[in-house]
Amino acid sequence: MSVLKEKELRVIGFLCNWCSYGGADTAGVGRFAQPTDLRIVRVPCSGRINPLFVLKALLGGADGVLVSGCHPRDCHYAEGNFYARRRLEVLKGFLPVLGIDPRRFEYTWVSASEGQRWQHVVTTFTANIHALGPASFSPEARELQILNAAAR
Amino acid sequence: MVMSTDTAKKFVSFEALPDFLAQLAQGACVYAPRRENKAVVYRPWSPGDNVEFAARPTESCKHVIFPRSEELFSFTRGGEGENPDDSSLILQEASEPGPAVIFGALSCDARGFLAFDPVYDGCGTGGKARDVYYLKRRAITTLVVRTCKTPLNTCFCTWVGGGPASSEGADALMTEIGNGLLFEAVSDKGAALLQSLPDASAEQGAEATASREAAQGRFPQPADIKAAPGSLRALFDSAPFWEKQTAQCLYCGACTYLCPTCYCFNITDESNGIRGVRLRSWDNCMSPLFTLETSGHNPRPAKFNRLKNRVGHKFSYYPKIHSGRFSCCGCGRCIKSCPSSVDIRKIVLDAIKEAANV
Amino acid sequence: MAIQDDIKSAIAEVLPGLSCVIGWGAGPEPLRAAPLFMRDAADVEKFTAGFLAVNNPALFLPALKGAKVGLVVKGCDARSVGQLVAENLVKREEVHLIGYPCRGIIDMDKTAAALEGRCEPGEVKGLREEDGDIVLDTPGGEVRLAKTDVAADKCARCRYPNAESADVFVGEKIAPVVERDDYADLAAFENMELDARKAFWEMEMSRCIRCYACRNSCPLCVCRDHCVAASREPHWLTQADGVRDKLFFQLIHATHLAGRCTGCGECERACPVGIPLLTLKRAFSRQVEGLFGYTAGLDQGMPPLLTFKLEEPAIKEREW
Amino acid sequence: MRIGVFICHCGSNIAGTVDCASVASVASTYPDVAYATDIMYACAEPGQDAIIAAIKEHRLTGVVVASCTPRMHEPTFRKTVERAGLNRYMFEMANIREHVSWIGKDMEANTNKASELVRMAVSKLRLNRELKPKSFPVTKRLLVVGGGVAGIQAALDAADAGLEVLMVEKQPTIGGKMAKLDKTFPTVDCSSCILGPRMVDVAQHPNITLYAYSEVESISGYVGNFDVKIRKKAAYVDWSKCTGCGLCTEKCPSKKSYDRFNEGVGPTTAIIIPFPQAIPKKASIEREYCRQFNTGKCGVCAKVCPTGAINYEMQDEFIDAKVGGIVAATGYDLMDWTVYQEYGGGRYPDVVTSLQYERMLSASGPTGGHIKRPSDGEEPKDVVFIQCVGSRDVSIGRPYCSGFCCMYTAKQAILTKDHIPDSHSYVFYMDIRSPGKGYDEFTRRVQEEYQARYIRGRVSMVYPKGKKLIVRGADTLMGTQVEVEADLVVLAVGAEAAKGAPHLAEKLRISYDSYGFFMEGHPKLRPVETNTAGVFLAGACQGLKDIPSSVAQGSAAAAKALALLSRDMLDSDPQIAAVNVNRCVGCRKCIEVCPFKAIQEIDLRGQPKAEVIETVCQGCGLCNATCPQGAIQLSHFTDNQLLAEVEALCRF
Repeated sequence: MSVLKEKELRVIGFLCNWCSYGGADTAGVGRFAQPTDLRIVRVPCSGRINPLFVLKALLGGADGVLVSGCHPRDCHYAEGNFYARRRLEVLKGFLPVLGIDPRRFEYTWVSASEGQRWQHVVTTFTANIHALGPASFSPEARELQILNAAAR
Repeated sequence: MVMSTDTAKKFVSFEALPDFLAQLAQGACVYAPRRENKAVVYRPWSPGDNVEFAARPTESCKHVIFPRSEELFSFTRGGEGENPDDSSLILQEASEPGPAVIFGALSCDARGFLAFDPVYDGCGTGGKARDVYYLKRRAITTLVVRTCKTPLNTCFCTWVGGGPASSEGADALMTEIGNGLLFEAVSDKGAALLQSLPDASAEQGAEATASREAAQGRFPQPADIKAAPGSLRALFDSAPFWEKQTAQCLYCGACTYLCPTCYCFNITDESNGIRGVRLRSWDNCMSPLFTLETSGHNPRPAKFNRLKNRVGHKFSYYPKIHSGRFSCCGCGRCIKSCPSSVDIRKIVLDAIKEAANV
Repeated sequence: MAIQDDIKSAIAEVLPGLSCVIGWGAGPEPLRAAPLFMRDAADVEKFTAGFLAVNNPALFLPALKGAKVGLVVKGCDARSVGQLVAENLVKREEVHLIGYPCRGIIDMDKTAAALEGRCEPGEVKGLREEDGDIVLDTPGGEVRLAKTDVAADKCARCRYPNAESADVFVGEKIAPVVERDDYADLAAFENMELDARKAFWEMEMSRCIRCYACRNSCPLCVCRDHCVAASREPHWLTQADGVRDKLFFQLIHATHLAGRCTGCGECERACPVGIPLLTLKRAFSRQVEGLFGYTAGLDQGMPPLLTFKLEEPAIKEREW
Repeated sequence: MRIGVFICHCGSNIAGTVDCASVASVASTYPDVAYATDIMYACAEPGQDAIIAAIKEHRLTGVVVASCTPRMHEPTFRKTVERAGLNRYMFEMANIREHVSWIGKDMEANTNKASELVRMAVSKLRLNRELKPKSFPVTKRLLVVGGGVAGIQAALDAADAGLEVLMVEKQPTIGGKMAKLDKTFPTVDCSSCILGPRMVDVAQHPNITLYAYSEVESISGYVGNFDVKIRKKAAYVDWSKCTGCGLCTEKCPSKKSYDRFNEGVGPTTAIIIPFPQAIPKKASIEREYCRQFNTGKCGVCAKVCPTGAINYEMQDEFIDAKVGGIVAATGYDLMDWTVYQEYGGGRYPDVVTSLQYERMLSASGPTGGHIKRPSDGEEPKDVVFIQCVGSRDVSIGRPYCSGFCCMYTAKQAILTKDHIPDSHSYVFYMDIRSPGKGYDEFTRRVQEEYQARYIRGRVSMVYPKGKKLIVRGADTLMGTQVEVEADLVVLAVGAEAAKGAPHLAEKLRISYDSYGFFMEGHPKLRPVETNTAGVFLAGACQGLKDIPSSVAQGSAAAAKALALLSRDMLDSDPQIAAVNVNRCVGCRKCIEVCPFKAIQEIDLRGQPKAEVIETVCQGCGLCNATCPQGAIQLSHFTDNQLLAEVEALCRF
């Protein structure tokens, strides 16, 4: 992904269509200025988000991943975000064993009316990721790079 | 591997070994067994690395010549941008492999390539369908094997024509003596590799010979498995026999992927839009996907069908078309590393016994 | 071994009503037993239990659905059965469990380490158990090892040595080794810097040969022949020989096991190249136990990630 | 595949901060992109025509439009590509307005980001498949939740058009807040005279079934076929026998009950008929005040009831109904004004709410239409009205304007003068908001004709002094402190979403804002629809509004519902889950988690497999995220499609 060098980091958002994507729209309509790093993947429901998408993104070099859905009890599909809450919370606690800073992944709830909250979430999360800097997950460990270089 | 030079014996002390390896590493990638946590694997050697001689490698060294996943070529699709109607495909060959040395492999590992060679050299096609990828790597890889001092419980190289000091399929054989290693080239490639080394003394040569003979004595007497090809064919339809033999099998691929003679592969294209690569990667006949057809039909649906094929292939179907040579080098890795303790020796012997009773 | 004979009697008693009883018998070498499928009295005679009873017989259950099967189980094996039953993957009435007090099982890698400098485990010619020790007949003479030194890691944190859910329990129940799992191994692992952990996994996974012994030895893997590892619809993984794909497969397996893994450790034991795969699964288990108080294999009902509560008191959502 | 990419300028909305031509040029290098261009207004007719022309000219098989949010124009462009002969799902949108151009001014970053979003859209589109809807029959029945004026209007309009209507009202009578009003502004006509006949119409309409004293227990199903469970609360009176004669209410010995309908202005009995024009005119027992229930001894009502309708054993009843559409018209409630300690926090009896005051003004109210001080029953001469009690007050989390208080306060000041000609009214206000037809004239009349004294300023304190209440406040126009000695203080208490509104929203699976008001589909273009197909909004539940607006929205909701339910068949959304039976292992995990019970187990040649019930699946994708082997995939949001988007964003 070509982010602007020195300016942006790779931040991927998974947003449910009904609440958070709408919240991001509301923020746009309200012209609430936000950092430009975030790229949003629209999904029907936070329950659609397999934690493996998050891991795929993090292993794929994303510097931060943000998931946002409807507030608990407000799910358009009644229950999707309840499952998401459990799965994503479990995922967050799993990341450290891989050597991934858990702060690189957050999940939250933003409704379609909460444009300002969305602005705040994006701004805060992006700032946190910038504070952490680029993720260092390399496709191959340093030692392996040496090994592979030798094998060429 | 025809011998054209005298079997000059060379010697390297353990002290001088790193220098020798460093010298080899200048012209080639040197793979040597290395201990990594709980496993011993072949890794590119670099100065400072220890070569593991005590424990036998967990894996075979076949991946050096037959990579686990090998890029055959890459492709770029035309038809974008300026000229959207261009439907051409631009192919680019994978980068050429460089020369390699496998140092300190087991002699059974080298014999494993003997099962590969005819298959990849176009046997049965009159030499037409030659596998250039395999043959290229085989040609530029020099294989130095070592004499095994003692057998493991799972070793049965002697059953299939091998032994602890066999140099079949290798370019050079080394034997540990005293404070170093005695080398004997068995091919031109081997001789070229060793030429810079000092000659060994006659005493050292004798010591190595004695050591090899002693090792030979420690290895088990071969079981008689001459009847295996016929027995296995006879049992082809004996489902109950195979079901019983297979009950404990969990049909993973540990046996086939650790096996020095298993040569099956799968081909997949991995493409990301415009660019893609064609990969050849190891395949495993124990997996139900191995024979799964597009229709959903699977001629080997149950694990017993598949284990029967694996054993049958090694001890019956392959020897039938390859002058009686078993597609097994007796390294015993499939037994040693089987999570479920499946023992291919027992299956072959049981099959011979069962067929005799039928 | 009196208990071994008692188990044999227990097997013989129930065998007529079952399609088979799965336990352990002699393996290909002295330090390794093999899963044993007992169908008649002669088979029962081959039964062995004890320090080598390593394989988890629950693995074979889902494939044997439809017929009543007996299993001789360690405490950890019984948990796998319990979880299969909780998820309706196996019918409890189709299983007859014969439990016995398990005092631990051998770990081949630890044994190899203990024998280093003497021989490889594959050179051991014989074994006998004496008190808390095993005595090995090696080419260089007898070697005596304390069982606790070469027992599997899971045995040192065993909370359930007795298969509590067994239909028949042979022998006297013994006390758990520990009262609770403090995940000290994970804590120790996490003493490493984040980057060092990444490098660790990259290095470990680089040895992976994609044989999927880890998956196929997992009693709770439900997908079996339909694993995403080799599918293109969905196409989660490529066939390239890269560390990322190999690690990602482990993340897939661990994610699928989250809240379901009973920690039997068969994945790690089965790995021919010794990748510490249980660590990943235990990281999930620690989370799930902490958040939902669910102990896989003991608790009834669906695993926590297949259900939810309206209020999740243990989940402290972050303020923004 | 041959993809066309159209980068919309949206005038300067996008082009102002995104270099659209450059995005189009980058997009032309993406895989399968056969044509890329920028375009002034993609959604306008020339824009849509240009897309259609390009599809034909370049033989495109898929289209990406980068413009505004898909929540706005995805349906528009889907129709466009359909007109050009493509399947409507061979289309993707990149949101480069709300998510790019409107949230930052950095042209370089915006252009780059827009290109990235287009890359994602192209990556996904490459894996899109043609999807075709299936049609299913519609239940031609409408549920109206709430029997206030908005619900009544919606129900009558729909019923008049021939639709069967179920109305559920949680109070024992319909009529809502309007039934409590004495008069309405700005005409000062009698509220019950205009509402009463409509209530009767509801009761008598052959197409309307009324469930009063009932609540919606649960809702499942989907547009066209909702399954509703209605809880009919136990009234302890068999309404099929009750004639509404009122004998029981006369004889009931428990005369200290809180009078809900009359806002507690006077006490009432434990068995009640809320008011004389109640619909249905049936008695019900308020259990918490009933002696029979509290002491086990009484039974007076049962003894006097001429038809033997009293039944103390009565239980809640459940009614299952199938409806095709739902109108939510649940109205509003007054906020709890007692948080305001400066107004006495509820301690002074002569500080009343505007709705209590309405009941005092009403001839059918507890005071018979005579304004009396609650403390001593005397007629007040100086009446102070305080506006914005709980409206426009950020400090208590209610920054919004309730919208109708200015007008009813003016009305109440006029009525005060009418009732007590020698009275003086004082109105403390912040601003006068009177933008309706005839509204501003009305607020002038109250000041000029009725001599109500309007004081622009907030009241800082109300405290008793003898029999009087001292109202101390600021007159911000004069810049002085004012003190008024009042006999009665009327608070224009702000309104809030009806209690339980979020709870109903959860059942309806619609969104609500942070105050509990239901979210409309679009604030401008879809004001009565919600984002849940088949659920419509009417009245104050969507946002506070006065009677004319509520009635208008009730009619609008009915019109929308009629448009929906006039069709015999509806197209199902094909963006639903589908099972690949070859990969399914029948582990039932999808069945376990599906919130809609839309997956069932089937037997396929002896193997258990999952099967999606297509008309029940709502397309949330929870099953897809749960299935370990990915055998169940959500069409249009498959794993591969999402992975393609993720991979488009990844470094490696």
